[in-house]
Amino acid sequence: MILNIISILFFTAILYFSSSPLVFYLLNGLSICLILLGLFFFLGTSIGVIRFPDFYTRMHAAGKGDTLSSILILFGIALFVLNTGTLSIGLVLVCIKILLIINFIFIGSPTATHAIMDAGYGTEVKHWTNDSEGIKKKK
Amino acid sequence: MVNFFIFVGIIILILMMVVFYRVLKGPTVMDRLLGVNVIGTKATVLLVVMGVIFERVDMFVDIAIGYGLLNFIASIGAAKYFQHHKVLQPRSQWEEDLTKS
Amino acid sequence: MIWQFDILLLTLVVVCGFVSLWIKDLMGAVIVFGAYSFLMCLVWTGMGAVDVAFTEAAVGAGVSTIFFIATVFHTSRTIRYNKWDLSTKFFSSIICILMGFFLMVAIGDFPAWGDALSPVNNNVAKYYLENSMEETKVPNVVTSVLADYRAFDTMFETGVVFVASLVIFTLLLQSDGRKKLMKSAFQKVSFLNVSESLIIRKACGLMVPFMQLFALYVVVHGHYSPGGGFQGGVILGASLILLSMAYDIKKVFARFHMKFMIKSLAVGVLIFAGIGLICLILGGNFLDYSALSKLFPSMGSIKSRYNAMLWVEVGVALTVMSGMFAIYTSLSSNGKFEEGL
Amino acid sequence: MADQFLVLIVLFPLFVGLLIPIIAYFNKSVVWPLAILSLIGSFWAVFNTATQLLKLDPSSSISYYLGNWMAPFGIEYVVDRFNIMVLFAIICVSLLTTIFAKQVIEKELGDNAANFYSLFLLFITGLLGITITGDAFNLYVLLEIASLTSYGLIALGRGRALVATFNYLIMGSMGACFYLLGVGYLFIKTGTLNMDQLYDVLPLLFDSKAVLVGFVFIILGMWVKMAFFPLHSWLPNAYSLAPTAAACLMAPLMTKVSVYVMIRFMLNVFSTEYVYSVLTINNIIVIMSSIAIIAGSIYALSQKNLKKMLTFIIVAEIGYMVGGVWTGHVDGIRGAIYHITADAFMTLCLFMAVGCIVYRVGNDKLESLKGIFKKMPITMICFLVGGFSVIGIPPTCGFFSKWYLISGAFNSGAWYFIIALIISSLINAVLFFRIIEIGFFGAMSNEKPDYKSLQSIKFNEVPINMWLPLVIVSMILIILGIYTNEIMTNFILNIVPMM
Repeated sequence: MILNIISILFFTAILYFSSSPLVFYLLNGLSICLILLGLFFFLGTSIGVIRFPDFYTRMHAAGKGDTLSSILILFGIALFVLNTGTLSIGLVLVCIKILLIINFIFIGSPTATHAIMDAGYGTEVKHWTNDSEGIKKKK
Repeated sequence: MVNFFIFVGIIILILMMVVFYRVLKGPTVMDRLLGVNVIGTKATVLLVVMGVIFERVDMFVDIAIGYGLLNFIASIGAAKYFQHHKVLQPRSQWEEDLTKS
Repeated sequence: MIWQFDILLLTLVVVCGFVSLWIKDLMGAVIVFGAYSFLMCLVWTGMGAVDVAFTEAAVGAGVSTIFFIATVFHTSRTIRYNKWDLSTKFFSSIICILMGFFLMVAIGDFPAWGDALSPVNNNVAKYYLENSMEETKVPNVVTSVLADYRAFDTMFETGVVFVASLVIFTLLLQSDGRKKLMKSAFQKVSFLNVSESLIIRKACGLMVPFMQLFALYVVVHGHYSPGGGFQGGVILGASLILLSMAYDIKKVFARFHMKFMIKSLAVGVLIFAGIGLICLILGGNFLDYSALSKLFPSMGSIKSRYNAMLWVEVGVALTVMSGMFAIYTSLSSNGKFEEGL
Repeated sequence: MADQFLVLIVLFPLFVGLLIPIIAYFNKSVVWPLAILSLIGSFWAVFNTATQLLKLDPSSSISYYLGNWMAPFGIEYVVDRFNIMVLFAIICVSLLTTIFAKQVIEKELGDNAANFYSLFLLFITGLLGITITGDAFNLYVLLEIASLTSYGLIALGRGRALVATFNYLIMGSMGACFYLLGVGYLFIKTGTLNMDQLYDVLPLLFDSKAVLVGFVFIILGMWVKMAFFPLHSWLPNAYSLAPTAAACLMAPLMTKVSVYVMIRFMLNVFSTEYVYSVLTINNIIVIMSSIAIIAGSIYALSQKNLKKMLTFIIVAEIGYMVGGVWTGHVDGIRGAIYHITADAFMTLCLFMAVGCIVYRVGNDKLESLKGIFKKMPITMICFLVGGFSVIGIPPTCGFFSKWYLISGAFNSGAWYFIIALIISSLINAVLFFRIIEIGFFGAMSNEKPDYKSLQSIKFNEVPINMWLPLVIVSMILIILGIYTNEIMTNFILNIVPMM
């Protein structure tokens, strides 16, 4: 959390002290890269969620990829928002709010995943083994 | 730049639809819960994206914070339900047919 | 309105609705219904109805799914069939289709979406948009309409929350639950004796303070941004619900006891109605906030409107918070108030 | 203070209803007197409003602007000669019921009594608000308050009351939802929610489909709420299983207020021109209400349970009012409006009497009424007055409303409605004379009376605060009948436009 805020303050400082267009393009490029990376991870998540054979492996895809992709996209958007127009306190505040969302997702999503996993284990969801489904399909 | 964000939103929505397939089919309830959890998180992101598109991020970000805070309560509640009632499938002929097909 | 979003979202929403009706396992239906409300929130956002979207987010994501789960928790998870089931379904679907047809018939008669010349935009709403800032100094017109122009409606909507919570509490309160409830007011709760896993406890411990802080921000900042008493109250209630899920209902009772909850439920509406009554006593009409400037001469009539709206929002938040928590505890502990979900 | 009476009508029960959950933690015994006091305060406000109104021109009305925002922008309260009458009926019925209900509530509800009083007063608030408001959306909000509290009140009853409440909940929510949809459609076409402004704007939009759909939905929603015949299925169980006090309050008022709203929308929002000339559905609805009357009466005849019998009589009475309004003749509309008040008191009288019987005898089966006349003479005489009024025997008010209804139907040529009214009166006569027979002679007609058990019965009347309201109600029934002409000329004559 602190790391997030420090990083956004760092970018703010860069924007504040340098007014060259290069910084503008660099930051925009960075944010687009982050968003595209996030989308890529989300693609992985969704493929994982539908293609993995059992609940636990799907959980693996959903829990990690989902959180990471959300964080990346949101961070990219935060940078983009910081970069629009003239720098002002309101803009930085919006950025900090987006960072707060990142933190909440960072805490909340894995907790939810953990709870669901726990419940799935408790209710004895069958896990996939090498010979359970694959062989049936071959026959 | 707005077009880029519309593009991002559409991609997120299409991938959400893909995840929604798991909610639809999901052999067990847990799979559905998993899918809904992913959809919820992505809805938060989509809210912020919409804010950028409408150029009113300062308005939409509040809703997104609320979402991010409340999103996981439902998952925890459902998980606690299953920790108390350790039954995955309710006994119902119809439901069994559904999962077989 | 972004048409690509709309098509995708509306498809998802319709599919969600169908699926949640189609699934026979009620828990599955509840979970899909949760996704439905996520998507509805996005639809509202796409239409630019930010306050509605916020309400949907707070209620749909926060509490309504939990209420459903708590209800299923103490009742049955399956649907019982009888032989009339098919015919009832047949008739109800015919009625639904007829009704949908009726609703659709009139759609051709509607003004276009976002039409500046439509009657809605030219009659009352226009007045609000033009004069709200002058008359109340509140930039968010939704807040000024809800809390001032049509405050009487809002007062009774708060009353609806009060009535709903009171009815659920009264109906579910069992006689042994009543004794335990009276007793538990004087009981010491051991905070170490909890069953839930450490991860969830710690995560909730991290989240709850932020939630409450954010809820207070939403209540107070309703004049400037989407949100207000209702949404803030729901988030506050959700934070209490989260706490009682992560630990135990008893732990939350040690801080906010049920008796206190029922009182604050009434007090919230009474704050709202009481402000109106003070206005009436001071010589204005009921809920005419500008009369309050007689009590505080330093505030002009506009400033007193502005401030009274804030207090009204606080009252709404109090009622909604205690209402949500009262409903949750009643439902999840089945009226015994011992242990919840 | 003098110009605040309109809002005070609603505020008294609202504040006390909200305060009761708090007060009950300190002292439970003050709850009942407080409730009575609040209703007396409300009655005082209604009385003052009425005196103000009667000084004015007959067709004028008094408006009150909540929050001091002028009419289309804020919410407006309007009192004219139509709803002052309904307000009087509501406040009298609720005051008498509250006086009546003390022992019954304590006996039936025990610990829940305090919360019951709170819901009770909020229910009255909702009904008063529905009647007095001049804003279509405000009406919906108050309808929600009234419906939610009524679900709670019914669900506190015994036995299968919860199941009955669930049915009522589903149907009632559908009704409210229909109403809301209708108002939404009107709002889209007109951009206003104020009834007066709607009345001004709507004539330009008479050929609009959206307005038609809005009208249909509003009327349909109200039909669900008032239990008009094919949609009545929730009513009998809900009202017969509810706690006595709740049934006494709800059975006279809830359905009548819905009828009031329907007539209000027909006369004062959509004009009579739209309802009777542009739409040509009069005959169908009069036929439907004739069927409702006959079906309700026949159902009532087949019941062996006193309360259930009365609930089916309510279903038939709803048919009277709906049919009367839709005949499209001035007399029919006047009769229906008069019948709202008359029927509220009739139903109250019958339900109170049954409440007394249940309080003493313990159940409400027809067989258990053997020898009841000697046991509880006051109760039974009042019950008979109510019964005579339902049948339509002259000195009571039931006769006069029926007279107007029949005259309206005759003038508009709806002979089937007249036949239905007469059949229903006959069936009601059979019903009540059967009760007299059982009560006097202590046996069903084919059994021999058991004189020994009759002699062992002692005089066992209910406490004074139960029979006194009952006597007052039966007096009111006769007084309303005697002063019909005055009520017609002073109140009803001017609110129905000539056609």
